[in-house]
Amino acid sequence: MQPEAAVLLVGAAGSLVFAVVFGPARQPGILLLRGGVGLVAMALIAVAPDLDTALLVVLALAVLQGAIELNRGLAVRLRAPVFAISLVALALVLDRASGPAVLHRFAAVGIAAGLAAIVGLLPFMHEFDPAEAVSASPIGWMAFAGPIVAAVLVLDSRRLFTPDTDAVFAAILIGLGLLNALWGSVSAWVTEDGTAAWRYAFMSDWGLVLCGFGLTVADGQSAALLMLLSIVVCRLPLYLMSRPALREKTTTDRPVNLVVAAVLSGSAPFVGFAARVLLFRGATELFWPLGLVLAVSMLLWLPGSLRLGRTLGQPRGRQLVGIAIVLAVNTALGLYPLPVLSLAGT
Amino acid sequence: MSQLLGALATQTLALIVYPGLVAMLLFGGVAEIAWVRIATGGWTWPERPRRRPTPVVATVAICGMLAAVQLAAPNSPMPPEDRSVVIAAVALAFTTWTALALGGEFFAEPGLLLLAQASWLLAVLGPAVQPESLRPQVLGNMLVPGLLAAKVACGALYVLCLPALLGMWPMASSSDRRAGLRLNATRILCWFPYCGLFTTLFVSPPSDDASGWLRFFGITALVAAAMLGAGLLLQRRGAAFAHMVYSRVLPPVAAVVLLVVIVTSFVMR
Amino acid sequence: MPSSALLLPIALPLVAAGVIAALGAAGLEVGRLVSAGAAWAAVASILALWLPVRSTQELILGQMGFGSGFDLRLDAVGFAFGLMVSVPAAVVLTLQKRSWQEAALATLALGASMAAVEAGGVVLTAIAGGAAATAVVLVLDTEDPRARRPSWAMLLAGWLALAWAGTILQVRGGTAVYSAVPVSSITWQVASLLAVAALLASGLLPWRSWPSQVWSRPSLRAAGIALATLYPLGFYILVRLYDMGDGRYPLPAFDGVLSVLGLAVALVAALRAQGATTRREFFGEVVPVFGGYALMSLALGTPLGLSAALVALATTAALAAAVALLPDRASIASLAVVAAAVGIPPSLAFGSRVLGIEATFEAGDFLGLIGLGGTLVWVLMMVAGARAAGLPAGRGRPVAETSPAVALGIAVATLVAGPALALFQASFANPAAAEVMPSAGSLGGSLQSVATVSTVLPAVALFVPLLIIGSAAYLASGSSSQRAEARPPVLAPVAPRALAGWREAVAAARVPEQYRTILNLRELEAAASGGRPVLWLAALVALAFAVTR
Amino acid sequence: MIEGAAAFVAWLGASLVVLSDGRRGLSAGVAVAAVGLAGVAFEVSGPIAAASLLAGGLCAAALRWRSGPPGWKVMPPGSTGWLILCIASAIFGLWIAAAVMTGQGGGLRFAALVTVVMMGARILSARGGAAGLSAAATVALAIALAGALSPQAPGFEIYLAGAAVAVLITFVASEKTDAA
Repeated sequence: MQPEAAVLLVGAAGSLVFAVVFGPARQPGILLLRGGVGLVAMALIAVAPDLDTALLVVLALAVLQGAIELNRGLAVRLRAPVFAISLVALALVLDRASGPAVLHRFAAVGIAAGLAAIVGLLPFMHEFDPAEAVSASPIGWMAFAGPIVAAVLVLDSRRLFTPDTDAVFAAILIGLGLLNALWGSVSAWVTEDGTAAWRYAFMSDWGLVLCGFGLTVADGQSAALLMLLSIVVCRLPLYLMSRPALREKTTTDRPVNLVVAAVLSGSAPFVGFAARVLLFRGATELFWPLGLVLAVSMLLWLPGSLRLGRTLGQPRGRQLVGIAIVLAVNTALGLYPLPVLSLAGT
Repeated sequence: MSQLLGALATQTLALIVYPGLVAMLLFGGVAEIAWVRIATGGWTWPERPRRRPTPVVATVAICGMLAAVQLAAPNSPMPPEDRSVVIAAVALAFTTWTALALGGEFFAEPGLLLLAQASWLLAVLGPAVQPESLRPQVLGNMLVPGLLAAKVACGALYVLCLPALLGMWPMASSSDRRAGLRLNATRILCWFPYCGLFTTLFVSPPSDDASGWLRFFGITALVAAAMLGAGLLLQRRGAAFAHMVYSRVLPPVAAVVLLVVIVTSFVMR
Repeated sequence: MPSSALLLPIALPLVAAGVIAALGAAGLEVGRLVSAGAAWAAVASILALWLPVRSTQELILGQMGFGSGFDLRLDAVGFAFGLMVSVPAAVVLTLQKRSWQEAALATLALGASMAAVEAGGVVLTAIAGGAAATAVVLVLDTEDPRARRPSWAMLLAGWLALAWAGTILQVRGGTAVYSAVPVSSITWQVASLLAVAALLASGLLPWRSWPSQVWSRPSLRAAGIALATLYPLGFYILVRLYDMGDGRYPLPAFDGVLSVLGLAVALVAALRAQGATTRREFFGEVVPVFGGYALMSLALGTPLGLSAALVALATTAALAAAVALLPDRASIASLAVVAAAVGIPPSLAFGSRVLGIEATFEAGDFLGLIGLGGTLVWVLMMVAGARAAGLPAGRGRPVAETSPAVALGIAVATLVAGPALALFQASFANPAAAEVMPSAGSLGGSLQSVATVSTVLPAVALFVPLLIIGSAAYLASGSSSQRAEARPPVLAPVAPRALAGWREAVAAARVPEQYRTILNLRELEAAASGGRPVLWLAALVALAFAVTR
Repeated sequence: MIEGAAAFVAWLGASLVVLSDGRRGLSAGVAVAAVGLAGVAFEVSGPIAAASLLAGGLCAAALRWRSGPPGWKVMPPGSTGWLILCIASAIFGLWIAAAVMTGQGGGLRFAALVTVVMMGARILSARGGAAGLSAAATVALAIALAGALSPQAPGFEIYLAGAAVAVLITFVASEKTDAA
């Protein structure tokens, strides 16, 4: 098992427990069951001996998730994940066969596009229904299973690539990353629906993840891992907390909403800031103007985050405790990420 | 410790007696009496200022003293290296606005007054830009041909601004109008520092002997006389003329002086 | 003291914040007591750490995970800025009543700010400073969510820029630790980034930014904390830039540009001050004017300029606390604060400004023109102060958060502290200047006088008699007759009007009818998020095409 | 020779999945594709691998036979484009696998390529759950077969996994496909 995936798996398990204990789910048992199945699948992905096996598990997971709710029709729900898996499978065929270099470059395109399609990023966004349960919606891919799939896919496929292919792969990831970071952060700000705004916010975080993976230096990988962790242990729990208020379309402007906005925007001392510092390091090592683009795009997080913070409503009691835990975890990860990064071996 | 006490005694002497408060009162008193006579056109003895100083007068006195001790007056107990043209300029600048702060008094043309003061500051500090020195006597002693144009231009600007700063234009404040023939205590305190600063900055420093005294106070008195003349001219020609001078003539002159200062600094670099 | 004691000025406020929050959540309102205690303890600890040894102390606690170690360092610069941050914060935390939430956040901001000052490297400063900024935004919002507060984006941009600069130093120079950064890695690009970070962090901008805006809030509890904990940090970065550049900025033009910017900041603030409609508005411009002056002197690149800037900043810190405690009513306290703010002789502000202006003239190369500008700004501030003395006080604020006696005390202290200028400079500012500028050893003077290149300012000998004479004169004089009333501005605000017109024109701009369909954001969003296979395939083809190039 | 023929059968099965909308047509497509893919697997990885794929494919086909839109519905109206896709995929895949790519195992490459590409296209156009699930199941079998291209020759586990996933996919969601 890759250590990165192991760390993310632990984070996802923690998030699931958090959602069951502190979340507003009306049927925590069902959530636990679905999440548990997802966790098992994710563990299988993490321990899979090769990418093909991992892909098969992802395929099974996609079908299982697609079968949870049929508001949008099974075919529609399967469309993106199966398309993504087909892309990755095709890329693996192209990469393994001997032939001209362009085939390997196409393989890089396939893996990168497949990754974006599995997670549901631009330009392969999944169809989204705000009313769907989290476990059945594309958020499940973005925030729960996606991080592990991405870690396994990127790190495993990198081992197969030649240096030329790896450079192409990195460039595509950075391009897609910037696209998603900009589009996601701006859309999280301007879109009308609150739930959709959360989805775009996830997308913008993923933009930084892709940029981190695209930076072919250790700092980039560490940044990507921290961003993935922040998605799993920060944004996802907070999204779950905001679901009731989102349904009721209530917004509040209390200090706790602002604190949450600070966490979501990647302000210091939370984990997002540490990840950004690492991204800057990686960008500086490779090509410093990229740091400028990243810096500008990072500022776009703020308006959307302020908006998302307000969608949290007025948490009280158990929910407030839950938010305090999220904040504490994020602060600890933001100030002292070394243990996690060491565990992940980055 | 004894050095410190000695310095304290010297500075106190400078502040209170010469070239500080006493010198200011003597010089300013004569100049102010002359001004009141000229302005009113008669020879009746003007009223004395109130006995008890107001906070405005107290503040002007402090600032005036601080400015006066910076002058290159002959036999000044203030050590030459301890003087600074910046302190003199800023201290005098305070005197202009004290009445607004503490007297609740409105000025008729505060914008123009501010413009005049800004131009005056240019005239005072402009000559210091190139030499990079702030000792007044050093600036006065600068007779390098290259700096002459800047010095003459700044001197002219100084003289142009001074009537406004001494309140000798016909746009007097409300209290001035009320005061009638009463001597203006704040102006009494300002005559010497303003006129003496001109002598300090634009004339080479005097020696510490009788000729030096004569030269310094002679030139300072000449400046004061020029101000009296200028003030009289402004009073005779009226507020419109004064307004025209300070709103239409002063800004371009100040701009030219600034240009001269910049060009001089560039050429002498 | 063991080096681990360096943690105290940071840890004490942070622990106190935790205690306040825990007890507050349990229903015990002890915020004021604990936060004040922690703040004063931080002051005491920083004094106890520095004064006995007066030399640099370091604490290295290992890596944190983003290429930076948890290195703390207390040197003369850290000591000076530590006091600038902690003392005013302690004053307002002691005297102003606030809820436990506000007290916890304010104490947190203090701890973070102290961490930024004690941080041994750029990245750690960025993280701590960013945390302080977050805490300040939160405390302002907790106090009043509808009132004006600093633009969070601007603050975040500043600290992100600093983080980026730190990482550039780590990558290019191998380290971002202040004392170890190779001079060659401080290129003009990196220095520009650091300068931008500093300017944004302290809101040093030639328009109305947060250091002025926060004073227009109905309540001024959080404003005082914001100014105390955040405002000095930008200057701190600029001082550290000298440290990393071996006592100078990478380009001479850099000095000029920053100095001019400082002058512009002060000028614009002074223009606003002279047009203020209430005394509170005037007080709101005091800190920006002081900050502009400090930047102007600091950026000159001379030891005297740096030293004068540090004295000006210390005065700013004191006055910020005084303004925060001042009630909105006509009183001798408000008059004293006005006098201290405009820098009447022989106050500390007077001395520091004179030195700052003198430093510009002595720096050479036309910088004297900046000093000339600085003098003009000072005059403008005199006019503003003179007007403000008779303006209506303001909208009024809760009595519980004011302390006129202490405000008066602080203002009078800065007024009578002029004679101690040389002492203050020699013991507080010069060591800090010497820490970052090797040439600062040439700073002459003694405990009684300040020597510049061309003159000597005999602070004790000149200002003590002046102070005594002045006191006697004021005691002998009657009271001033001031009636609060609206006063027209001396200079009409031309620029804001033009700016407003420009803003209106921009706001009125519309996309031409024929282009609206292709620039419709909602339709774009719908097209991208619709999950349309055609788009997916098109994207795939585009990517495949791109990699064949 | 067997590998080539099996690859052709796999393409045929994939084409059936692409061109059918009814459960019988889809079931037949999955079965034929499984037979073809198993044939290729037999050549490159041996009988256990082939048996695994065959068993999984047939199970999935059997499950599909029981659920989904009734009838065969092979090439319903509007299928011209899909027919062209099938033929073009074959030609293009053949060119890539045989001419562009080099080395042994052309049949394997062809089978894996065309199956994955055609199933990917199918999933994009599927309006019913049955078609989507059939495509997914076939993709699972193709992924397992593609593992044989790996330089580290995989064991039979990957084939077993592929087969299991194909069955699981069809089984888990079988009752949902009618509604879809």
